[in-house]
Amino acid sequence: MRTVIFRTIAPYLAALMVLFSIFVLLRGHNEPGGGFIGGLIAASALAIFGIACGVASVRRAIVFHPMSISGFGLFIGALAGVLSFFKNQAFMTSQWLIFDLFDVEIALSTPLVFDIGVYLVVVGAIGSIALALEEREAD
Amino acid sequence: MAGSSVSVDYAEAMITTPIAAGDWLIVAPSLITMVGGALCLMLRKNTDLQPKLGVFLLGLLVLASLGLLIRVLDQGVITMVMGNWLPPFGIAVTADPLGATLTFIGSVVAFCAGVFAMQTVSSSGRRYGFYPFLLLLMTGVCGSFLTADVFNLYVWFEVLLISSYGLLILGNERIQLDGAVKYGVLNLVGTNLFLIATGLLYGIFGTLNMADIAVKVDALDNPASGALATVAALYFLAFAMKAAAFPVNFWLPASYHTPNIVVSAVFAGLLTKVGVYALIRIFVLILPASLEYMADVIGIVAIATLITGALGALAQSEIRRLLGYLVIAGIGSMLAGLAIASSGTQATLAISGAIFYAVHSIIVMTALYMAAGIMGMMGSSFNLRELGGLYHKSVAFAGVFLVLAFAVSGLPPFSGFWPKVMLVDAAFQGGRFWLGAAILVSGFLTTLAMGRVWIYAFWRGGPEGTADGQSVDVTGAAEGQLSSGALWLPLGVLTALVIYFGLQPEWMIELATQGASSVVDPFGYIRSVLGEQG
Amino acid sequence: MTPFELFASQFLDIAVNISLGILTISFIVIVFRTVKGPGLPDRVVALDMLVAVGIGFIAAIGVSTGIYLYIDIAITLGLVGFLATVAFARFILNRGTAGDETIMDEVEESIKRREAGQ
Amino acid sequence: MTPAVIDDTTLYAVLAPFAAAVVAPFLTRWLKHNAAWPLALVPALIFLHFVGFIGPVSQGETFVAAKAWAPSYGVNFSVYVDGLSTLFGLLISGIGTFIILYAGGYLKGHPQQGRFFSFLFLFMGAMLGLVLGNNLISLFIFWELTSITSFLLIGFDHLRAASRRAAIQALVVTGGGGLVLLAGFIVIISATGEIEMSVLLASPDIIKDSGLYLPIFLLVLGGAFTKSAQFPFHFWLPNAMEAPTPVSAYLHSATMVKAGVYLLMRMHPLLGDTVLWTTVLPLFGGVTLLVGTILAVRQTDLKLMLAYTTVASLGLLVMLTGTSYEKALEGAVLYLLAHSLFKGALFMVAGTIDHEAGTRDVTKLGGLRSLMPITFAAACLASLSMAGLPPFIGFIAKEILYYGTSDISALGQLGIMVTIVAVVGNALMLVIAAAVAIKPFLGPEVETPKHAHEGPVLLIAGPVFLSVTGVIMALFAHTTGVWFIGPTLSSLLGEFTQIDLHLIPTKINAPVILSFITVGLGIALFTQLDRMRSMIASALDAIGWGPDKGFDQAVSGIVSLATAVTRVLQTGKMQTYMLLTFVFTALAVLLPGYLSGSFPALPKLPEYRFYEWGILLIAVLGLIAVLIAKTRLTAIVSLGVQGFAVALIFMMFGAPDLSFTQFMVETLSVVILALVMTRLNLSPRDHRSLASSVVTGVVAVAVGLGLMLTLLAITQQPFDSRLSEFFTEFSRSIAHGRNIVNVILVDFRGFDTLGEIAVVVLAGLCVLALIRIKTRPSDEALAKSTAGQAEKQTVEAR
Amino acid sequence: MTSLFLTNILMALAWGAVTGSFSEINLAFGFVLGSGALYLIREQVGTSAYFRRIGKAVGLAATFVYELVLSAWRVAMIVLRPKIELQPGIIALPLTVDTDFEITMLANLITLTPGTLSVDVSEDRKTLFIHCIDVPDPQATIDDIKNGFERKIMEAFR
Amino acid sequence: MSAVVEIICGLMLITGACFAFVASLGLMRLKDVYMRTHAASKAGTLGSGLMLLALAVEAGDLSVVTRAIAGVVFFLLTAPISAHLLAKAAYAAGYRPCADTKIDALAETVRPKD
Amino acid sequence: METGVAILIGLFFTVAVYLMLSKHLVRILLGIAILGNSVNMLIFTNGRLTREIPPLIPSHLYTPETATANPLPQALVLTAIVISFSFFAFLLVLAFRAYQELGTDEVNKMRVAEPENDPTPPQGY
Ligand code: NA
Ligand code: NA
Repeated sequence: MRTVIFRTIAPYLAALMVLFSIFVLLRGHNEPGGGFIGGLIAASALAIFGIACGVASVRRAIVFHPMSISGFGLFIGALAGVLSFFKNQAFMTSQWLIFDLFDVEIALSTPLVFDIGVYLVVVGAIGSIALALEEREAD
Repeated sequence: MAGSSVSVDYAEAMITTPIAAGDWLIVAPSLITMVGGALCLMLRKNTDLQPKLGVFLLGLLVLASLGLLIRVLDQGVITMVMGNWLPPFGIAVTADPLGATLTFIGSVVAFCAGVFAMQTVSSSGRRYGFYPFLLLLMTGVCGSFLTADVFNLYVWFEVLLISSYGLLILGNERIQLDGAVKYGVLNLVGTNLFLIATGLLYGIFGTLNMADIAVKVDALDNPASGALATVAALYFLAFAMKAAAFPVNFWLPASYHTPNIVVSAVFAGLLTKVGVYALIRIFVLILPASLEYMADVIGIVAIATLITGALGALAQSEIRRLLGYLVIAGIGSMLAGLAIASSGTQATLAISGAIFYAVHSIIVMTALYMAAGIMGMMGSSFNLRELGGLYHKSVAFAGVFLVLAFAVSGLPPFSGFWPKVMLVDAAFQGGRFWLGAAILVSGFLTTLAMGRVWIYAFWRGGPEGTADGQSVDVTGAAEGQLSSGALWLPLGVLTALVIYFGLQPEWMIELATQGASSVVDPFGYIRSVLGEQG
Repeated sequence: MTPFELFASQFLDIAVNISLGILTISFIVIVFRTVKGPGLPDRVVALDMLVAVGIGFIAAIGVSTGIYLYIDIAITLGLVGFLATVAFARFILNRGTAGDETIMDEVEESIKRREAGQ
Repeated sequence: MTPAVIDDTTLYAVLAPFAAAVVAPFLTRWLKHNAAWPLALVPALIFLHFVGFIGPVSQGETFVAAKAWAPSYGVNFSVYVDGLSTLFGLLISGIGTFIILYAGGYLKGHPQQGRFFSFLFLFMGAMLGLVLGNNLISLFIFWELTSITSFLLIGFDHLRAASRRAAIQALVVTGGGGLVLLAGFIVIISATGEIEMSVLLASPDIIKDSGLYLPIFLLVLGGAFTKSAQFPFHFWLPNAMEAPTPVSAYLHSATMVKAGVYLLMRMHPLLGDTVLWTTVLPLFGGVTLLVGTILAVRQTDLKLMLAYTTVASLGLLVMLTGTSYEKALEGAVLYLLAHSLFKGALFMVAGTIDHEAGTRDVTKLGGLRSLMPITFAAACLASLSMAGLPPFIGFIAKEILYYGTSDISALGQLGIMVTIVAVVGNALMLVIAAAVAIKPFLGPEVETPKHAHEGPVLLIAGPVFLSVTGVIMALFAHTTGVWFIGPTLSSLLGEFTQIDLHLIPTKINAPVILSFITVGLGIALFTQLDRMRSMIASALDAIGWGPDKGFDQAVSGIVSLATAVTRVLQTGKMQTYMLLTFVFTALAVLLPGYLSGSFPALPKLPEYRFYEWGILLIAVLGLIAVLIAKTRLTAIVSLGVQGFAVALIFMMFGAPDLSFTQFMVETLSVVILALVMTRLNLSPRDHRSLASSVVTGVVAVAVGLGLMLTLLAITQQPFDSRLSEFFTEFSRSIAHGRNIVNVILVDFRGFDTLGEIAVVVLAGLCVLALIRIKTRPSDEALAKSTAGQAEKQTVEAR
Repeated sequence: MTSLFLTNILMALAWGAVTGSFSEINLAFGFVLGSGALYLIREQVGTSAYFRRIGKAVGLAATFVYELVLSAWRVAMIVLRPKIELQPGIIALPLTVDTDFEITMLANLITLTPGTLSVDVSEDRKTLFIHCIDVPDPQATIDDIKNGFERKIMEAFR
Repeated sequence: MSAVVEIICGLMLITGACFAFVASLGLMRLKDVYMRTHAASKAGTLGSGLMLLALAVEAGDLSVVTRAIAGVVFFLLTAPISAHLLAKAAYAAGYRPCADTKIDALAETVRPKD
Repeated sequence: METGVAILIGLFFTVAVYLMLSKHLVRILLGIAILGNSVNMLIFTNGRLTREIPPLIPSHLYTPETATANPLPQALVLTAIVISFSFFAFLLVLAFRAYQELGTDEVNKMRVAEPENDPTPPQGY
C-alpha cells in the first residue's frame, strides 16, 4: 500500500508487535499466552510489515525463508524432548535449570525450548502464508 | 503452601523408574520422521540433497520400526508415557503387536515410495516439500498406530491428513485441484466427526487414555446404550469415512488418481488402513459392546463396500481409478473382519485376518500404483483403451504386474490369499455366511477387473483398434526414466514381499494373530499402559 | 469494611454490569451495521468497531473477575484488529482499482445514492 | 487303514517341476529346442518315483508326508498317496514327459519357447500338488494354480483377440469355480474341524453328519463342474484350444480338466452315494456327454472336434461317478485312464498334422497316410481305443462301464437312462474318432498350405508311446486292473477292493450287446457325418445362443451393471457426497440415542447474566448474518462476528488462553479469507430449490439437534475430573508453571502439541506449494478453453 | 539523544544491582531516579536539548490525548443529536512539513482531532487531503491545522 | 485508597462504554463510510482505551499499567492509520461520499472511475 | 450452566451443516469455519462449564485457591483450534486455486477428476 503514512509507521508497529509477541511467549508458562499466541502476533507483525513496505523487505528483514524458520521450530521442538534420553527418562520429560541471576529467578527448561519451537513454527508457517498471499495480491 | 519451594512426592505424579533405552524405539518412528521432516524442510532449496536425505531417513525409519517390532515380539506390549507422567495423565504411547506390525509394514512401504519418488518427483515437487510431506505423513501414520490416547490419535490423524493434502496438490494440475477439493472437504468432515466423538467420549469418562477408557467402559452396566452408543456410531462413521467404506467413500475415487503416481501409491497403501486400524483399535479394544451392537450394520457396510468397490473397478477404463476402487474393495474385507469379530470365539481369527489383509493391502496396493505409474510411462497413458503391447515391452514387468494382479484378487499363492481364507473361515464359523460369500464374490470380480487390465494393456498388441495378431511398438513419453533403478527396486521389493507372504505366510499369520489377540484380549495392553492398577 | 469501601465496591460491580450492558447493546448495533453495509468499507469500519467493543468487553470482564491479565488479550485483540482493518483496506483498494465486480456494484450503488441526494 | 508316514521325497517330487520352471528359460536359451531332452528328465524321474508306489498301493497301503507351511493356521504342505493319487501322479508325470518333448519340437525356434516350458512345468507342479494334496487349503492353492497357469498357456498367443478371450474365459470360469470350491472347503473345515483329507476320509460320514452336507455338496460341485467343463460351463474348454497343441493335449484333455473328476472321485467316500449325488451328477454328466458329442460332430477343426469329445468324456466320467455303483465306478476309472492315453495322443497327432500340413481343418485334409506313416499309425491306435474297439484299453473301459450301468438290479431307472445316454454318446465318439483318424489320412492326397512331412522324433514320440501304451495295457488287462484300476477304485469306494480285469469278455452278456449296438450305431452315423454336421449347424444357428455367447453377454452385462452402479454411487457431484455424509451423520447422532431412549428432557435454562445472554445472542446474530449474507464480504465479516462471540463465550467460562487464541485465529481467518476470496465469487443467492432447501435444512437441523441432545445428556451426568485435578495439583510444584493450560500444552500433553505444530508447518508448506507451483502450460491451455470468467480475471491480475 | 537514553537505562540497572532487586517497579524507579540525576548534570553532558525535547514530546502526546478526547466528545455530540445535519467535505491542506515521519505524525494528529480525518497524501507529498465531518468554512480549518499541529510537530522534531 | 481506585475504575468503565456506544450509534446513524470512520476512529478508540486503562487502574500493578499504557499508545498510533487506510481505499475504489458532501478536493486530483 | 451453550452449539452445528451443503465452495468454506467453532465449543462444554475462574495459579500459591475452570478441555480445544485454523487456511487457498484453474466455484461443476462424459469402460477382448 503505497501510502507514506502507513509505510512510515508500520515498521515501528511491527517492531512493537514482535516485542510484545516475545513477551507473550516467555510468560506463557505462568500467565495466558505462550508460543502459539506469541507466534501469531509475530506473524501478524510480519503481515503488517509486508503490506506496508512490500514483501521483499520483510524477506530481507527475516533473513531466512519463513518455511525454514518453521522447519527449525519443529526441529528444536521435537529435539527438546530428546534431552531426557540421557537421563533415562521418557520422551519429553521436562528438564529444568533454575538459577538466580541478580536475585531474579531464571528458569531455563525444555518446555521453554519447546514453546519457542512452537513460536517459530507459527511465525514461519503463518508468516509464510501471509507473505505468499500478499505477494500474489501484489502481482 | 505459599513460599518459594514446596516438597513434592514425585512418585505420585511421575514414573520414577528409569526408562530402558530400548523403549525409546516406541517414539523413534515419530521422532525420526518429524526431526527428519523438519531437517528436509530447512534444506528445501537443496533439491539434490533432499531425495538422498529423505531416503536415508526413511531407511532409518524402517530399521527403527523393525527394532520396535522385534522388541515387542520379544517383550510383549511396551509403553512409554510422554513426559514420564503417570498414566492415564500423560499421553501413553504403546506398541502392541498390532501397532508395531503396521508401523513396520508402513515404514517399508514409505521407504519404497521414497525411493520411487527419486525418479518420479520433479525438482519443483521436491522444492515444495515432497520429502517433508512424506516424512511427516509417516509421523502421522506411525503416531496413529502407536498412540494409546484418543485425542493424540486425532492429532496424528490430522498430521497425516494435512501431509496428504500437501502431497495431493503437489503439482497444482487442474485435476489435482479438483480432486483435492473433494478429498479435502470430505476428509475434514471425517476428522471433525472423529473429534466430536472424542470430545463426547471425554465428556462421558473424563479421560482420554484408551486403556483407561476400556477399563471404565468395562465397568458400565450397559455399555452399548446411551450417549456412548452415539459416540460409537460417530466413531464408526468417522473412521469409515477415513477407511473409505461404503457409502462414505466418495472422496477416494474422486481424488486418488489425481496426484503424482507415487503419492497415489502411498495413499493407497497407508491412508485408508489407518482408518481401519482405528476402527479395530476403538471398537475391539475400547468399545467391544458397541461392536456387538453394531455388528450387523458393520457387516452390511462391509458387504456393500466389497461389492461396490469391485464393481467400481470393473467400471473403469483408467487404471489409476480402477486401482482406487480396489483399495475400497479391500477395505470391505477388513471391515468384514471387524463385523465377524463382534462375537464368538472366532474374533481372534477374524481380526488377525483383517490385520493380515491390511498388511497385504498396504503392500500390494502401493506396488500396484507404482506398476500403474510404470505402465503410464511405458504407454503414455493410463487409459485401458490407449494402452497395449506392454507384454512385449518388458516381460519381467508384465510378470510383476501379473503377480500383483493375482495377489490383489486374492488368488494363491500370493499374499492376498491367506487373509481371505482366514476371513472367510472366520465368517463361516461365526455364521456370517453372507460376509464370506461377499469376500469371495468381490475377489471374483476383482479377478475379472484385473484380468481385463492384463489382456488390454499387456497382451493386446497395441492400443484399442490394433489389428488382430499385430503388435505395435509402443514408445512412452517418459521412456527415458524407465531405466532408473529407483523405479524397479521398490517395485521389486514390494512384489517380493507379496510373493514371500504368499509362499511363507506363517510369520505374518503369527504376527497378525498376536496383533489380534492384543486387542481382542486387552488385558496385556491395559496392564502395559496402566501398570498394576489396570 | 467502611461504608465508603462498601459503596465503592458495589459501585464498581454496578459499573461493570452497566458497561457490559452498554457494550452488549453496542455490539448488537454494530452487528446490524455489519450486515446492512451497504458497502464493504462500511462493514470493515463496523468490524473495527467490533474489535474496540471486544476490547472493552475484555477489560470489563477483567475488572469483574479480578484477572488483570486479560489486558494482554485486549491488547492482542487490538493488534490483530488493526491487521484486519489493514488487510481489508488493502483488499478494497486492490479490488476496487482492479474493477472487481462486487465492489463495482457497491460503488455504483453509492453513486446512485449520491445522485438520489442521500 | 491309517496312512503310513513316508519321507519327504514325494513332497520334493511335487516341488521339482517348480524348480524346473525356473531353470527352463535359461536352459532353453542355451540349448534351444533340444532343452526338451534334459527337461523331460524331470517328469520322467517323477514318474519313476510314482512307479515305486504302485506295488504297495495295490496292496491297499496309503501314505502321507507333510511339512509345516502355516502351522498357526493349520495349513501343511502335505501329500496323501493312495490308488487315485498314484494313478493321477503317473498320468501327469508320464504324459508330461512326452508333452515336454513334444513342446520341444512343436515350438522349435519360437522366441518364447523357454517361457512356454516354464508355464508347462508350473502347471505340472500345480497339478501334482492338486492330486496329491492332503491338506484342503494347500490342495486348493494348487487347484487355483492350475487355473492360473492354464490362463497363461491359453493366452500364449496373446496378440490374437480369440486367445485373449479364451484365456480370460477359462480364468473366469475355472477361477470363479475355484472360489466356490474354496467356500466349500472352508465350510468343511469349519463344520468338521478337520483340514486333512486323509483324516476326513478316515471317518467317511463326517460331512454327511455335519448338517452342512447340502452347502458343501453344492459348493464342491461348483468347483468340480467348472473345472471339468460340465454343462453349462463346458464352453470354455473348446475355446481353450486357442492354446498351442501341447497345452491342449496336456491340460485340456489328459490332466487339468480331469481335476474336477478327480475331486469328485476323491470326495466320493465323503459326499457320494446320496440321493442328491446320484441325481445331480448323472443328470449333468449325461447332458454334458450328449451336448459334447453333438457339438463335436458339428466341428471341422481337428482340435475342436477333439475338445468337444473331451467335454463329452468328462460328462461320461461325471455321470459314471454319479451312479455311486461299484461297477460303474470301475468303468469310470478305466475310462479315465483310457481317455488320458488316447486323447493325449490324438491331440498330439492333430498338432503334428497342423504343424506339418499347416491346417487342422478336417475338410481340407486327406491322404496324409503315406506322407506321415508313423503319425497315421499312432492316430489309428488311439482312435480305435477311443472308439472302444478291442484290443484297446478303451474297449475294456466301455465294456466295464456298460456292465456297470446296465445293472438294472442295482441302479434301476437310473441305469437305463445312463446306459442309453452312454450308448448314444459312445457311438458319436466313435464317429469323431473315425473322422479324426481316418479322414486326414485316407482318401486322395489334398493340397495343404504346407507340404506335409513326417514330424521329427520329438513330435512323434508322444503319440506313439501313448497309443501303444493303450494297447499294452489292454493286452495285460489283469495287471492293469491290479496295479491301477483296483487301487483307484479302492480310493473311490473308501475301502480296499481288488478286481480282476480281462480283455476278452468271458461271456456274451448285456455289455457286449451294447458294445455291438454302439459300434453299429457309430458306423451308421459316420456315413451320415456330413449330413449330421449340417443339420446340427442349422439347428444351432436356429437357436442362435449358447453359453459361449452368454459368457460374453454376462461379462459385458457385469461391466455395464458395474458402470451403472458406479455412476449412481459416484456421481462426481460433491454436493451429493456432502449430503449423504451428513445424512449418515444425522443418523449416527440421532438413531442410537433414540433407540436407547437416552435423550434427556430439555433441562431448565441456567441463570446467565444479561450480558452473557447478550453474548449468546451476538453469536446467534452472527450465525444468521452468515447464513443470509448475499455477498461474500458480508459473509466474511459476519463470520468474524460469530467468531468473536465464541471467543467471548470462552472468556465467559474462564478460558483466557482459549479466548486469546480464538480472537487471534478468528481475526486472521477473516483476514486470510478476505485476501483469498478476492476473486472468489459468492453468488448473491444460495440457489437452492425449495426441495433442496428443505432437505438440506432438515439434515442440518437433525445433525444439530442430535449433537445438542447428546451433549445435554452427557453434561447432565456427573463428571470425572481426575485428570484435571492431577494437572492442577502438579502444574506448579513439578512442572513449574502457573498457567495450567499452558503447562498441559507444553508438558503434560506436549506430545499433542508436537503433532499440532507439525500440522501448522505442513499447512504453511501446503499453501506455499499451492500458490507457488506453476500450473503446467498444457493444463493452462486447457483451463483457458473451459474456464471463461475466471480466466479473464486471472489475466487481469497478472 | 540515544546515548543519553542508554545511559539512563544503565543507571536504572545499576540501581537494581545496588538495591538487590530487579523487579519491574524497582527498575522503573531507578529509571526515574536516573533521569533526575542526569537532569542535574544536564549542562555537563551538554544535552539540555534532550530534556527539552522530552518535554515537547510529552506535550505533543498530551495534545494527542486531549484532542482525541475532544474529538470523541464532538462525535458523541453529533451522533446524539436528534437530527444530524452536517456539511461534510474533503479539503486539501498544503504541507510545509516534508519528512515522512512528520507527515505521518501530522496526518495521524489530524485524524485524531475533532471532525477531521486524513484520507490521502498527494503523490508529490505537498498536499494532504482531509475529510471533515462538518466543514462550513474550509479555509478556517486549514489555517487551524497549519498553525496548530504542524507548528507543534516542527517544534518537537526539528 | 483502593475504594477510590474502584470508583475511578468504575467511572472509567462506564465512560469508556458510553463512548463505545456512541461510536456504534455513529456507525448506525451517520450517512457514509467516511463519516462513520470518524466515529469509529475517535469515540471507539477512546472508549476501548479508557476501559483498558480502567482495568490497569484496578489492577494497580505497575507492569499491568505499563502494558495498558503501551496498549493505549498502540491504539492511538493505529486508530488514525486504519481510518486513513480505509478512507483512502474506499475513495480510491470509487465509493462516493454522501450527497451532503459539497467540497471534494480529492475529486480534482484522483478521479475515480465512473 | 451447560444448557444454554449446548443449545447454541446445536445451532452452530445446524448452520455449519446447512452452509456446507451448499454447492458454492465459498459457503462450504464458511460452513467449515463455523463447524470448527462448533466442535471446539462442544469439546469445551464436555469438560463442563464453570463461570469465569481461569485455571491459573496465583504467584504466591502452589495450587489455585478455589476451583477453577477445567483446564484440560481448554488445552484440547487450543490444539483443535490451531489445527482447524491450519486446515481452514489450506482449504481457503485451495478453493481459491481451484476457482482460478477450474473456472467455477460451484462444486458440482468441478468435474475434471471425474468428468461428466466419462466414457464407458472398454468391452471386448
Ligand atoms: Na498457551
Ligand atoms: Na482501531
